[in-house]
Amino acid sequence: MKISRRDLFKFVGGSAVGAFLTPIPWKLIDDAAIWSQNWSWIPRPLHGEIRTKFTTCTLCPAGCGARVRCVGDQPVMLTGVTRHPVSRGTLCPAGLGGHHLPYHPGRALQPLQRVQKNGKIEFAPVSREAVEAALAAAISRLKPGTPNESIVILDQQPGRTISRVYRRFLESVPNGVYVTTSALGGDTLCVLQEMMEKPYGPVGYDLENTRMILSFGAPLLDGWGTPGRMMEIIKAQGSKDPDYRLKIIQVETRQSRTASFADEWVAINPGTEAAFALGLAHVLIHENLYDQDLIRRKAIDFRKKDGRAYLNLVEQFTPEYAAGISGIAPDRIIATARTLAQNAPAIVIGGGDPGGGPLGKEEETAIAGLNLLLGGIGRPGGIVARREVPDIMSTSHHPTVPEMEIRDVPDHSIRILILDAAESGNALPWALLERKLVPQGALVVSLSSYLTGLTKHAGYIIPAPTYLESIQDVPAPIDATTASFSLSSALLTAPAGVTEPFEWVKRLASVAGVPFVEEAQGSTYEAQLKNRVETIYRAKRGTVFSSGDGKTVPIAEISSADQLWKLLSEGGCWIDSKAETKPMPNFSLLGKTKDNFERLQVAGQGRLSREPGLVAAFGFILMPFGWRGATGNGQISPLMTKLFQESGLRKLSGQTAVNPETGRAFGLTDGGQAWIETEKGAMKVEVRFDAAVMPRVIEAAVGPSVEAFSTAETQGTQNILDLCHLDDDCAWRVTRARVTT
Amino acid sequence: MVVKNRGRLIFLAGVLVMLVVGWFGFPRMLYQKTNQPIQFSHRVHTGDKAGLTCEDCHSFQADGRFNGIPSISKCGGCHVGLLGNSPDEKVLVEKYVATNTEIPWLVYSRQPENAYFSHVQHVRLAKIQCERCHGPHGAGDTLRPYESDRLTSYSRDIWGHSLSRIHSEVWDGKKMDNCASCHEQRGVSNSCLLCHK
Amino acid sequence: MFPGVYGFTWEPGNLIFLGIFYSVVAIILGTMGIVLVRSLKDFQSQKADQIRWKLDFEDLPEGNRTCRHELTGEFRHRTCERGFDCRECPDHAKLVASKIRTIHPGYETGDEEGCILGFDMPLERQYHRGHTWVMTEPDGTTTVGLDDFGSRLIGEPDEVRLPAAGTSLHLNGTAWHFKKNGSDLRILSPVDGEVIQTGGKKAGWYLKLKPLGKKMDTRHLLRGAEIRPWLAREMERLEFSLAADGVGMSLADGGALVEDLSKEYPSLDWDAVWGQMFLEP
Amino acid sequence: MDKQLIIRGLRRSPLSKFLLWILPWVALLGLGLYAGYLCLARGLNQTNMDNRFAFGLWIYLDLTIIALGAGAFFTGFLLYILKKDQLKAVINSAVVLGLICYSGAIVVLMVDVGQPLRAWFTFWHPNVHSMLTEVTFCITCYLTVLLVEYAPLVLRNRKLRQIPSLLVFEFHLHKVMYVLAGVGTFLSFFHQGSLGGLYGVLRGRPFAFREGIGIWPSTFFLFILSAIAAGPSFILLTTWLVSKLSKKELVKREVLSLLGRISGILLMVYVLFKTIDTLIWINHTAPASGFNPFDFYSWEPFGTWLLFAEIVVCGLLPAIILLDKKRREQTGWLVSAAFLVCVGVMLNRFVFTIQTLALPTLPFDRFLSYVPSWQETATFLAVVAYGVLIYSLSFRYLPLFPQEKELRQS
Amino acid sequence: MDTKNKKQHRYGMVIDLDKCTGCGACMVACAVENNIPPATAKATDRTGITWVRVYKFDNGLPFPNNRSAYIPMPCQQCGEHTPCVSVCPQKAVEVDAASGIVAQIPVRCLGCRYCMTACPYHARYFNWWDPVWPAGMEKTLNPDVSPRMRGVVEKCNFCHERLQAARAKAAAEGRDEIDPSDYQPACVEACPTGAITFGDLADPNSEVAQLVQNGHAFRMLETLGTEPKVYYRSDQAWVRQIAQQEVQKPKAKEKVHG
Repeated sequence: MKISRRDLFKFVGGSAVGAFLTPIPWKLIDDAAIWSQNWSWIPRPLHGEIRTKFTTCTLCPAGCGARVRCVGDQPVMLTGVTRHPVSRGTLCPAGLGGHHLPYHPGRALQPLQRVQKNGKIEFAPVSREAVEAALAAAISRLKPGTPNESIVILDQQPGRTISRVYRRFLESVPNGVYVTTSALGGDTLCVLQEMMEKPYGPVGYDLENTRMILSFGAPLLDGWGTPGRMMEIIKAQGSKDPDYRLKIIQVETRQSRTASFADEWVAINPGTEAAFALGLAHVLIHENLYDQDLIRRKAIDFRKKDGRAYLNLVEQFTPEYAAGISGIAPDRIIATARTLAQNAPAIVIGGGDPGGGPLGKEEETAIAGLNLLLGGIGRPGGIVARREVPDIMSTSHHPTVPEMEIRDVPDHSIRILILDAAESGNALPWALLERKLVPQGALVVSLSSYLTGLTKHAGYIIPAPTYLESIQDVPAPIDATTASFSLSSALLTAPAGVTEPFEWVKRLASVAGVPFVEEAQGSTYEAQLKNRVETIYRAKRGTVFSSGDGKTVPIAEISSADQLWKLLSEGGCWIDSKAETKPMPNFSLLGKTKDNFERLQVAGQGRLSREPGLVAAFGFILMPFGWRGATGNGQISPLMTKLFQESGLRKLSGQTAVNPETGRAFGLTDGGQAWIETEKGAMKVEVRFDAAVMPRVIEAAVGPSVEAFSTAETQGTQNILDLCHLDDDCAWRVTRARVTT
Repeated sequence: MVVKNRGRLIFLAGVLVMLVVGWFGFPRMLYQKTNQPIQFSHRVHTGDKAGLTCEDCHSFQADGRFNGIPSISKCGGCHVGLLGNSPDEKVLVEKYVATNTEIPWLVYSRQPENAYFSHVQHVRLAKIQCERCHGPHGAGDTLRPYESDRLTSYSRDIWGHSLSRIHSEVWDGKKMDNCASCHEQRGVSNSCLLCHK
Repeated sequence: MFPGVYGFTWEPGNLIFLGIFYSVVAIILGTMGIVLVRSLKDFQSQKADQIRWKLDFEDLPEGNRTCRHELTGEFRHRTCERGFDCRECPDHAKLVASKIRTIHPGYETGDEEGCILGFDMPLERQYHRGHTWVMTEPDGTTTVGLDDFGSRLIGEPDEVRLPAAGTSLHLNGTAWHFKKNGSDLRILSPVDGEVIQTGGKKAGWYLKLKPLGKKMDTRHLLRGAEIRPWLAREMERLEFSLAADGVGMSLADGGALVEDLSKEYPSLDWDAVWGQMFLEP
Repeated sequence: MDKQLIIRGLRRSPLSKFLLWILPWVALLGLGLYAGYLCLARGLNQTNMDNRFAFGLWIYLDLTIIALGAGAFFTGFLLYILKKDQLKAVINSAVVLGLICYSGAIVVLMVDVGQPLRAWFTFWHPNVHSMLTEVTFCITCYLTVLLVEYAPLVLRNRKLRQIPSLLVFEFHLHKVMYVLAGVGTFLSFFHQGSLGGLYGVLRGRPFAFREGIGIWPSTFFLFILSAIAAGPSFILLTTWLVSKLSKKELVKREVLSLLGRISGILLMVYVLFKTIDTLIWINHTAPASGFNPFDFYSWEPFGTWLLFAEIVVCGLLPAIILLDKKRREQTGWLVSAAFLVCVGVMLNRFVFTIQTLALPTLPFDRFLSYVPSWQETATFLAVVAYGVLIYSLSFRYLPLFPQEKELRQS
Repeated sequence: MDTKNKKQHRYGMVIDLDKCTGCGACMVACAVENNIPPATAKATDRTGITWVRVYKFDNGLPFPNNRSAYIPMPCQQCGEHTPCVSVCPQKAVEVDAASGIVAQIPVRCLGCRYCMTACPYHARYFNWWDPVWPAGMEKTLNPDVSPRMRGVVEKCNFCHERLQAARAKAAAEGRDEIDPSDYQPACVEACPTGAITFGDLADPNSEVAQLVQNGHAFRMLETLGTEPKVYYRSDQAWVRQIAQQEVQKPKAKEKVHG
């Protein structure tokens, strides 16, 4: 039988008809749809036993408690710990995404060396031994007793056990200097302590009992201090009698989150905080609104003695005079001063913006002076003393190398710089560190988890474990009124190739042959921490909060140091008992430094006063701003794209804001591109019009770039901080700029 | 030879061939069979010998989460050493219990990621017997090979054994329609969110 | 979608919407079903040729559908409605019965025997509008061939496909195919019949048919006095058809077609001209 | 071979010239297919649409070509149901245009939806309250009808006609065309309406929201009206264009006039109702939703000029021209008016798609703009190219204009 | 479990704008809870996915009198004429009868985005990309929520999986009704200032119902008649005013860049 083409057609036709009577087409249509619902490349969550663990966040020095929801051992969600004595149940957005950090694409997972390849900077793998050898050699070349040839460890979270280890190490090497960054929010407190004739010990802000805060640019509601603390105060506002509610006045050029939330926003000319503070002091003194008793008894430079006393300085800053500089109406200055006096106890806080940089020492002196005038030291609702965390090896027992702020380090003096991985969360321009390095041949080593930020400038990188991968201790936050201590536990195993800084310092010491052989050698970091916990236990002070049940018990009820260790390593928190009120020593309202009268006088004219003509020539004042946590050199969760890239809630690097009228006058367009040009260089930015921006000011974000979330780039190739003018005192708040399209 | 109605016969042959391919060949092509890592007799465990109930092994957590197939520690609770002489038990003890390794069971009734099923609500509140959905699984002596759809990677139990979805047994088929019709019969809401996550 | 399928509810909105939808689908499917059944039926009863002619005939310009009784002057103006099939035409039957036939004057002008307007058109043959002749043989068979007009139009064909013996031909269906210059031409069958013999090139392409029924019905074919006016009309039609193609050619009275017209004017759209002239638009 | 496919007696350009003509369109189609592939394989991130501009060029294209494609159903309706036999001259062309418009729209929709593999869920779990369900049902059914209507045309191709079974099929198909025309009219009527309803029901978009007439918003009926007014004009315009491009007379002049007249009458009715609707919207609907209607026009360039252009320049004006017998007899006026009508309907669809989405609803929203990506544009152009190709092929090989042969011979 | 005889809840929230500092914790907590992927490098504020988006708005006055506030916008869970529900062609959106939550089922969704054009609150988000987490980060996904694929719309559902968990917990304890304290969406839990209060509006004793009654509460675009179940409140008159002023007129003749 011959099969013709026609037969074939018939057969195929029959099959086609038949197919509809089989499940083939129907099942395939359904399966195709189901396939699209279960694409293999869509990740599936892990499934397993749900466990709750607790730990302490170490992403900034705030030390918030974190409840960790785990699938098996894998953390999948972080939330605040209700009733946690430090963080009050709160986690900031950066902390909420902390469990993503181990998987950040920008991680460094092996020792790296900065090399130049075809004119481009790259990081090539290197052995850990090679790094140690290079450092040991450099250490051996340091000549003892030459202060302009130092080895520095930069620690942005001082007070930890590892901080102590660093200081021990630096003590053992020639010219060792232990350096911290200026702690935003803590600056006023530091300056205040310097103004005391005798050491007063650590202090904190008694925010819970204060009735008013006058803040000079401190981001009170945007990640300042321990974020949860301020938030708790806001939370409680509603239930309070309106007369006793906390009143916040924000003195800031920018309408920051705090400024828009505050009861009053005092929009001040850039860099003129000192004038405003001295103007307030003038009103307080002239209207006799200050604590006359205290000042009479304790102030050593209040009387007009040699014409360089505080009163002489303040005399000059009449409301009208201060108004001329700060741009705030005389009436407003007077009213603010009166409000301050009426709402006692009040606190005046300095600090500044985490991206905009710290206020200068002079501004902080003027601000601290206000606190003293108001008599707000050592009394509830003011600035109160706290005790140190018990430590057998505290500085009083074992003198070690001094702690120094980076701005106090002489220029061109650092030969070897070791960057610790821990972050303050605030901006730190590389230019500032660079200025401190010897001009040639400085060696920079970074103990960092990520190949980003300052680390990108390091010659060597030793990868450190990141959050949740190692056990760490968390000391009291800078603003706290009582000391506290908690632990962050290693919920995850750190990847191979990562080295705990403690271990690394030990190895380095042994390679370099430095006599760093005390109890640390041969010990583990965990043992060191246990040792510290034991010290706390033995001091028998304070209470312990247990995260598991949310209960707080006196330390006396804890059966042993081991049990305290167990509670702390399960996210517990030790809280010191309140310190007794200490008698205040005499103080100088101008501070200790000899030439402070002149310096304050100059500072009172405003930071841009020195070359007034230039302002007009440049046209704009560039003010960087940032958000603590995202302006630092560490990493934030890739999910932060929600706040930056995907909503515009926070500005990305390269985004700026100008006043619409100024913008139009300079030919800029909303949403358009423009060049910012300063003495340091130029950068292309995106301009947004915002009626809240002061005319002639361009606000530029110090934030992550779009790439920062998916690659090793944190802040793009260019950072607005590179354009900022660094003052002699290492402030970078205001810079003259030209803005062109 | 000239056959009368030759064209018609050829057409019918096409239909017939397709019917055979579609109903018998197609399922074989579509589903991939995998044997379970070891054989397990539910009957031995639930019968007189061990006398366990379903919930003894397939238990709930305090917050109502269903534990599903018990972890190896549960097996290890009894099978510290060999209790019988089955070769599969030997594998269990040596390969899994001894090394504390979870057995990679293939779950017949595994629902896709987007489906939420609360055992506790069905078992505790609605008092539905396990057999209503799982059939006489708990009475079996062996574990049949696991069949998964090559396209969707779904277990065959979801569509049900019969490709026509005309099922002789009430538990055969665990597609959304099956859930929905039971909900409808019992007057329970068929809201999307009830079962989708 | 369907009652019983998850999500279906007996709400009025649902019922109205789906009711309308199913009705539409039913109408579309039903219509298609009817079309399929009818097509299948017609196809099996081999009505394809008939339908083709019906469609082709409708596609012919009105001038090409002139009734034979207009040719003879019995009507001033009349268009054939029946595809040139006069067998069942009541008017034709009536006219034939009445025998009132006006003879076209041209018939009397004394053409040479069988030579009308220069064409060799023997009067004993009967002619189909598709330019075939039919001659009933004494043995009861019928011979069919291309008439002189048609032959001259085509000239020498490139290929001829004659039907095999035993094939049934139907009136106005395809009798045979010509191929020339890439054009495929169907020659319409002038009568119903079964092919019993075919003649090749030398014999001048003819078919010998035997009637399908008892007797060959040739009532519809042109004959006698109708031939001349028909030819005259065909000449007109040809001229018209050629002229439409932009050829300023004239067939003045007295002129005659050359043996192979297409050879003379190769640039013309012969395909269209042949289509027109062989009633296959 | 090519010659064998061309209808006997029709003049068509040489194959080489024809190939040269379709080449750029084929290239464009190829580019568009590549763009469509990118969208399907990589997702709709290939487009410039976003969460705010969730509908973009494609939906606009869809609404527009479906409106213009209304010529197909409406001509069918006039011819088969109302027995306007003169329109037989353009019905084939209208069917091809309708098919192009509808199939093009469906293809683009399949690229436009994020999960085309699940599109059939609409049939399995239809939400009968959604205008999009109505659109989906109508568009699929009507495309089927159009394919059935197009089939006889294809079967009339010279070569296909030689196959007896197809010939018989075509014959019978043609006989039931009036049924299909009726069903098509019904479907397309609802389809045009539901496209209008698509925006009219958007309570959350007070710019587009229209109070209902029965269960439908007024846009439901206005879209139908504008589409049937524009449809004949589009047929007129395309016929004129094809005639110009091919340098052939395709239909008798009075057919064009008839199309113009029908378009004019309907347009006049449409303009009347559109004006009433706009007035009601200005005075009632918009204020009731808490909006000042003229605020919607305060964002440049979407000013009130759009409303004026849509209703007066592209509505009233061409309607007057088309209704004036003298002007209608002049091809220049006739074609220009038809052109304006088509622009008007395009403008109307543009306003409903783009302006609706660009306008802010929340007080802190910004007015947004949107520029389609090359992938979107290429897909868009591919539909145009696809249309040109299908039309060119149909024109070359199928009997689109029955009068062409006659007009050539006369 | 017989839902027919069960209490009908109407879950809703009241967001105190006087307490919102615009920190963004809600957005991050929401993304973590609901397995929302980080943005690809090309994503913008118009293509990104944030089920609750915090907008900044101001009083429109020039410097230095300009004041601004923040307003979180989750799905407003419209209770009447729910715009997205009626437009969805294949019932991928519905209002859950038991909870009043507007449910979006991505696996049913075909990605036509009609619901997005219908939603006046822009609370619906389309997956323009396939979700991609940096290598390893997919381990941190929440097992109670299924990740979506590209080409579908998603939105806030008041963390419905938490309601499921609360129901399971209730069932385990033999209860028919959940303990209200077991069900709080992630954003509510994460809000550091407690600006968001969540609960059952149908229960007159609930905190949310009280807050709604207490004056100074309002809803966005109330005149549209969609009856949202997300309320806002503020003691500041300008905040209340601006949130109810439906259309912001264009300022001067600004050139707008999209």
